[in-house]
Amino acid sequence: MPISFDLTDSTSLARDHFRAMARDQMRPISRKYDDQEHDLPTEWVDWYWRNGRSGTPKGEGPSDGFIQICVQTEELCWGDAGLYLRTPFAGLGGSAVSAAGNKEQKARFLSVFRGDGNPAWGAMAITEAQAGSDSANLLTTAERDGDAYILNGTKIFCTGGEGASQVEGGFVVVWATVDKSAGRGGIKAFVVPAGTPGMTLVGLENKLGIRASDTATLQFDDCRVPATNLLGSAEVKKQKAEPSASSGDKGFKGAMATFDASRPIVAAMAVGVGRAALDCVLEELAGHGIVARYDAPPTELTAIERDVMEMVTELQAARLLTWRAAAMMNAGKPNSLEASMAKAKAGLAVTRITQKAVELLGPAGYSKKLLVEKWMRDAKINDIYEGTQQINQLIVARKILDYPSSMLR
Amino acid sequence: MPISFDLTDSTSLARDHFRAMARDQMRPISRKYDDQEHDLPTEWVDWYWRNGRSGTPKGEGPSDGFIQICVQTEELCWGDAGLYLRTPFAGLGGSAVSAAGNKEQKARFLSVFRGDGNPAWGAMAITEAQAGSDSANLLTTAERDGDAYILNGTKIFCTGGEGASQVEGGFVVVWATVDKSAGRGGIKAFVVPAGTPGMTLVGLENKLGIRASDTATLQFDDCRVPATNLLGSAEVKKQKAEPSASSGDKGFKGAMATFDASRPIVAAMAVGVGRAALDCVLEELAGHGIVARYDAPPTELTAIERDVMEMVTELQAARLLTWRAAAMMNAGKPNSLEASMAKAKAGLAVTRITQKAVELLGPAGYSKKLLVEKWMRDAKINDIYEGTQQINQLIVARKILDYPSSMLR
Amino acid sequence: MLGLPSRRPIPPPVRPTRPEEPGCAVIDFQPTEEQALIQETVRQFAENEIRPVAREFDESAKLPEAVLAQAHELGLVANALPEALGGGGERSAVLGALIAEELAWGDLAIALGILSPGLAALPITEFGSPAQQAAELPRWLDSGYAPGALALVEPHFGADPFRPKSTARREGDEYLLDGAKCLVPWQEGAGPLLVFADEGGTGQGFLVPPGADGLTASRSEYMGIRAFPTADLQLEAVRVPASARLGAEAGSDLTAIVTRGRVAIAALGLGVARAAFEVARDYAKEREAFGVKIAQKQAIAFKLADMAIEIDGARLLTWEAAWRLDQGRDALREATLAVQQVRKVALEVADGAVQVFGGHGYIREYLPEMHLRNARGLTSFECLAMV
Amino acid sequence: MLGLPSRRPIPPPVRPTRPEEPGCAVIDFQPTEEQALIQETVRQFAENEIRPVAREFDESAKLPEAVLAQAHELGLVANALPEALGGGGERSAVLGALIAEELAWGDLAIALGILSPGLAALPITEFGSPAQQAAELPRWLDSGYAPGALALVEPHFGADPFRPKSTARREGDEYLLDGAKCLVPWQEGAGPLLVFADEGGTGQGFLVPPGADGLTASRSEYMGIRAFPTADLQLEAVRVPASARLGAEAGSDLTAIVTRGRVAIAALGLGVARAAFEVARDYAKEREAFGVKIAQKQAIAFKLADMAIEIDGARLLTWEAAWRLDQGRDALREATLAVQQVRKVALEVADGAVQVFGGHGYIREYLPEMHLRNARGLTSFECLAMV
Repeated sequence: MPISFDLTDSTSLARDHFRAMARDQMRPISRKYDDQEHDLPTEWVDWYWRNGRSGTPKGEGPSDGFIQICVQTEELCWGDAGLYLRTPFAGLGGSAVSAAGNKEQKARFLSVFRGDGNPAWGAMAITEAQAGSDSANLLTTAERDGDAYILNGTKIFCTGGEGASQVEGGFVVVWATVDKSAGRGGIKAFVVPAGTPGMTLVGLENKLGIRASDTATLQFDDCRVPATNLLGSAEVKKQKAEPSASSGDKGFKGAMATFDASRPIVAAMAVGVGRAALDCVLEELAGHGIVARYDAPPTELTAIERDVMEMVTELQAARLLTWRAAAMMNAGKPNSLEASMAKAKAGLAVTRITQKAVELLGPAGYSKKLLVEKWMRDAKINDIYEGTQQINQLIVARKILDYPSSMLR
Repeated sequence: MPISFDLTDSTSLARDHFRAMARDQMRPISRKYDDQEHDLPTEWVDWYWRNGRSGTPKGEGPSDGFIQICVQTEELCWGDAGLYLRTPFAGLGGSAVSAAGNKEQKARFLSVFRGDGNPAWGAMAITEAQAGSDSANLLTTAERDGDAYILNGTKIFCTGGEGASQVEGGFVVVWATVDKSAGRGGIKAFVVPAGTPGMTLVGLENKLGIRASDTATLQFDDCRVPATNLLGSAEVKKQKAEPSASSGDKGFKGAMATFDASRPIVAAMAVGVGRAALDCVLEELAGHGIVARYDAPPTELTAIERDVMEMVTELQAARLLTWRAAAMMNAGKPNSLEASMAKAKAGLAVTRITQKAVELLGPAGYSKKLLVEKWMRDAKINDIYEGTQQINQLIVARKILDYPSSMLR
Repeated sequence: MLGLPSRRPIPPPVRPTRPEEPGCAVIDFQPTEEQALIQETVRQFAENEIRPVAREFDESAKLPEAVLAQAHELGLVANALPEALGGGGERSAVLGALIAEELAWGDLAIALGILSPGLAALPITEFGSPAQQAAELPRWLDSGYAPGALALVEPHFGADPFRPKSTARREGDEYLLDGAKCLVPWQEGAGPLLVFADEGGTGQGFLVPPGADGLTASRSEYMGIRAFPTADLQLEAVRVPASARLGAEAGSDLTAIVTRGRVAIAALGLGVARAAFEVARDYAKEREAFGVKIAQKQAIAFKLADMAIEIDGARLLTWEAAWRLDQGRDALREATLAVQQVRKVALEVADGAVQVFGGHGYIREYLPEMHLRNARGLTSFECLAMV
Repeated sequence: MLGLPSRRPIPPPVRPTRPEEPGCAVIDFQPTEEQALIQETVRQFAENEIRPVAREFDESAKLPEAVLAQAHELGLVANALPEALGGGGERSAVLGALIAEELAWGDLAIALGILSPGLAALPITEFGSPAQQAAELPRWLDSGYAPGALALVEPHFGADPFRPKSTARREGDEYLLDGAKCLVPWQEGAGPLLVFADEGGTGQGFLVPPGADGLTASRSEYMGIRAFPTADLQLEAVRVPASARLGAEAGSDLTAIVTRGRVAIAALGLGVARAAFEVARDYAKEREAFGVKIAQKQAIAFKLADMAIEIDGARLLTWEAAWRLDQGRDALREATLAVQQVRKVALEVADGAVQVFGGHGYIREYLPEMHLRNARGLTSFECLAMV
């Protein structure tokens, strides 16, 4: 295909569809569920489950594939990133099942999200208190016991963990080691359905932003799941293999492949939040007759015009890097490098954009009368989760240097 | 003493004195010796030797000590940093003799710089090809032979190395190991007088900037110096001690103490170059009626005004950090942390300031009609020598974390 | 009570003897012994009294009255008020900057609460007529804490502190005030608000009773600095006597007030930045990843180094501006550059602290997220004349 | 000769079939196979022919004629000229951007030399009257390299490409041109200069013979891009016939020319940035310090990662602007943002490369110092219409 920057017909229609959804269904309750942390945003959950899951318009011509997903995600997070993360869908847990699960597992765990029952959630539980991004160093264990595994350990920062662990139909994909001595090779993923005995919701975090989203601490005490809930191969490879999307092993590498797929989406989320803030600034400036002049005489360009130009540039660079990572997935190419580039850029860019937006809007920007201050708080998560800024820089560095992780930590 | 930002009477007079010297003696030949790389700038060398060494006016009241040295250095480098480095004085080699030498050595090596003979230069030779800033890992050896040491090795990036090695009266302070197995403890400094057999000027670097300055590669082949030319103690301490200005050992630590004293001066050099560029920009802008308004309405502030404000701020922050490090030397306090802070900040700040100055002045700034392009080239050395930006960050980090170098490399 | 026997125990700062002559003093960057003593006292107060309650009062969005009362006993504001009325008679912007940094190192919002009496008291001390000083200042010299309020910031886009849109119109023996203000400190028991408005092209201050007719106030909520309550004001034909004009006939100098305000914000911002830096540094030395402390990773260590360098650089700029004020020199330029730099640095440091904490930086169990919210507010809180 | 049999062997780029309708194409960031083939050809040319002589010609401050001649054989410019006159008839800003990046990856100054025929030829192709095209374009379709020159940049402070201070005044059948220009490509054998001047409020182009009366040129030296010779021009009552106005009666669109120029500079800047990045990356993998490769140090590795991310982001912005041009859409905004970003990124990357090299970055034995000098020039070289 040639270089092209036009959305397909379908994606354009989807964009408009989700933009309207974001504007009409999410924005009106944004402030409410930022204030009412830990309350279930029932208006959004129920509306989405009834009306949001289907009906995405289809246009003529070819499909944009993952780009459409990025575009939809951007629109919904332009609406509200916290509510987006609280949306009843399979989430990162679902991505893991899709990426590493077999056909039976996909049917068993994912069909509820297409069904007519009550809203359900999926989630992924990786992080542990002692190991932030050091995901090869997990303490949670999975011990084989007949046709089951018994999980023990505590997971923190589990996005969507309340819904996924507590509400029927949901599930949590838990990463645990079956053999600590095998390092990464011993790490496997297990699907733990909501309500499984031994899985306890220990607490929910009080957060800077995305307060509508439930970030849970989950504890597993002799939590028993059937061996058929193991995603991928049970075999333990002892060699210290590098994670790779192209590998057949669906254990630790499967998790990494999940990140390759999820990072562009997380980057798209970031872009959505950043665009919300930028749109607000542009609207306010336009109301005062200030529009960035791209042909301004150099000595007359104002500081605000330059700020705006930089914000527009950074956001678009982040968006295009995101779309590139998605386009590579469409083409079936490995995209770990590009996904981490997009994630690193988007997280940082929107952190800056939203912080700048608050400044440019003065006291109003800092106040709760507008949503810009919320977007600044929401945006910051993008610099942190799914690999911090630094972890993504590390991944990019390893790729461009062609270094294994042993050479660059 | 209370917090105060006024120069003493003496330092104010000295500042004016050196500013006039810079303007009248250096600026007129700046372009010439930038173009005529490797030529000795005889106008400046002869004038300085005859007229520049004495006659600094003394004012009433207390002395600013090292601050006055910083102020003088800033003024001369405002004139021309390359010529400044080519000035006939004892330089870093002299600092090493002052810091680590005994009374006899000081008299023997430094008196020429106060004498009526021909111009002379001092220099310091540390860096080797395989070890940029890794100064504990030197390959140059000094072998004891009776009442002499025999030096073997090659030193690069020796600032002032041509004059110091070739012109009678000068000397090079060479860092070499007397015992490789002792690591830093085995590293000692030796004064090698100009013309000593076995010391060869292998070449001079063609550089981005400071082209009037001679950056030499010096080779030592069985170069024999009397044992009385060893600076500090001959004793080899095997333990891996941390470098410290307060220590009594005058070997490797002596070198480090030299850096504590020289880094504020190098930072002052940087500030001088940065101010040259900034002054030029301010003058040009003023000619077009553009003066930064510190009470401008926020929506009317121009991009150029903000650029200028940032340049002024960065330069002044660098200058004040430099003066602080100097003030601590005046007070006899350890200042490794503050000296490295000043060096790191000044190197980076003036790199940015001069690069921005070229941009703000448009094609004229980029052309050789003005000196701004030269200052941009000159300024960059400050981010590199006497410890790169990164090395100084490393030193600062170790100090604030209270980590030995073994814990943070 | 911190070992200090009574309020106003603070010895007067050393004034330079020849303030207008350059060359009289050696450059130095050390507080005097007396200043250092006060600085240490305030630091301990911040550590022992402010920090333990900072998170709680951020969540509840109100000021800790007990802490304000304790702080009042220290006499931090009263020391700068006229001796004739019972104050310390010693106003020093350098000392004010030292105090503001330490208090904000404790907590920015509570620091603002503690220093807010200065918002009205210091301009009245500097510009107030004898009658105004006699009438208004004693409230801040009483045995208990009394808040102060300054209405300077305006809510419209592109608001300019030097050119208020609020207006003051003379009508006989009265002034009529119209306009809107925001971020006006708003506590129970405040004396008259010091409202700045445009009077024929220059900004002048007016002392307006909180209950004046035509004045309406509504509490407003912000992302950060939550413990410090502020209000939006509407002024509709608010009438005050001509004698309520700050400085009466002589008026006041808005530029001087804004300049001092910028130095104050800069000093407060240094406290926020230093607190965020320290918490990040300490966490980095404790937290392990990949088998080493994260502080041993260059990416973290260099970030911490940059924070330390930038904080120190910004502090020297701030001190320079404060020192110029104490010297009686114009300091608008230096104050403006200092506050701009501090705002930038404080935001970067707080943001960097969140990054150092990783996931923990995002949750309210730890401090960096609060530092980030507070640091961003330094830009909105323009011009609080507290030094 | 690079395995390409003759000039203009380049297959036409694939044009989108429905250029004005959004939704017709799937987003993609891959050049077509044909474009990739050309890109690879040019990259090899840059590596094998340009790079070996780049340093030498930077020092001697002249263009390598042999390389220009070889490049001419590739038909890089001729391909975009009208088919009717023997050109390729296929102008694509995307392809132009791909070519410009590869050439500048070889060397910026030599890339400018190679592409300079386009400076006059492309505006004449786009806006020239049939007579102008017939008279002027064949020189660039000849068997040998012929330079081209555009006089757009002005030397005064704050010069504005959209609003030239140079003036064109109609006098009967002639125009009188007055003013000053700088950075005007100045090589032996150039055809008429394309000089932009203000004519009653809009900028218009005029074809001026290099030897015209009243026209004086002086060679000027710059910090970087030294191999590409340029002149300062003075125009004093230079007379040209009315027919010398670009586009004759219809005139030309300066905004379109500036827009294309910004895309060209952006693409060239990407080449500089990528070259500097690669040289830094390779050095970091070779150089040891403290017992490991310096690339294994996070401070270096993360810097390299940031470089790679920023270069890729800036490239996508540049391609988007170029793609809009090929679609016939307005692209001033995108081109301006792209060139601003590339300038910033290229300077940062080149400066970073010097840092990675440490002391070696400062000496002319290595490339980073040249990349730094060249990168800084991207700001001064405004508006070279080469795509």
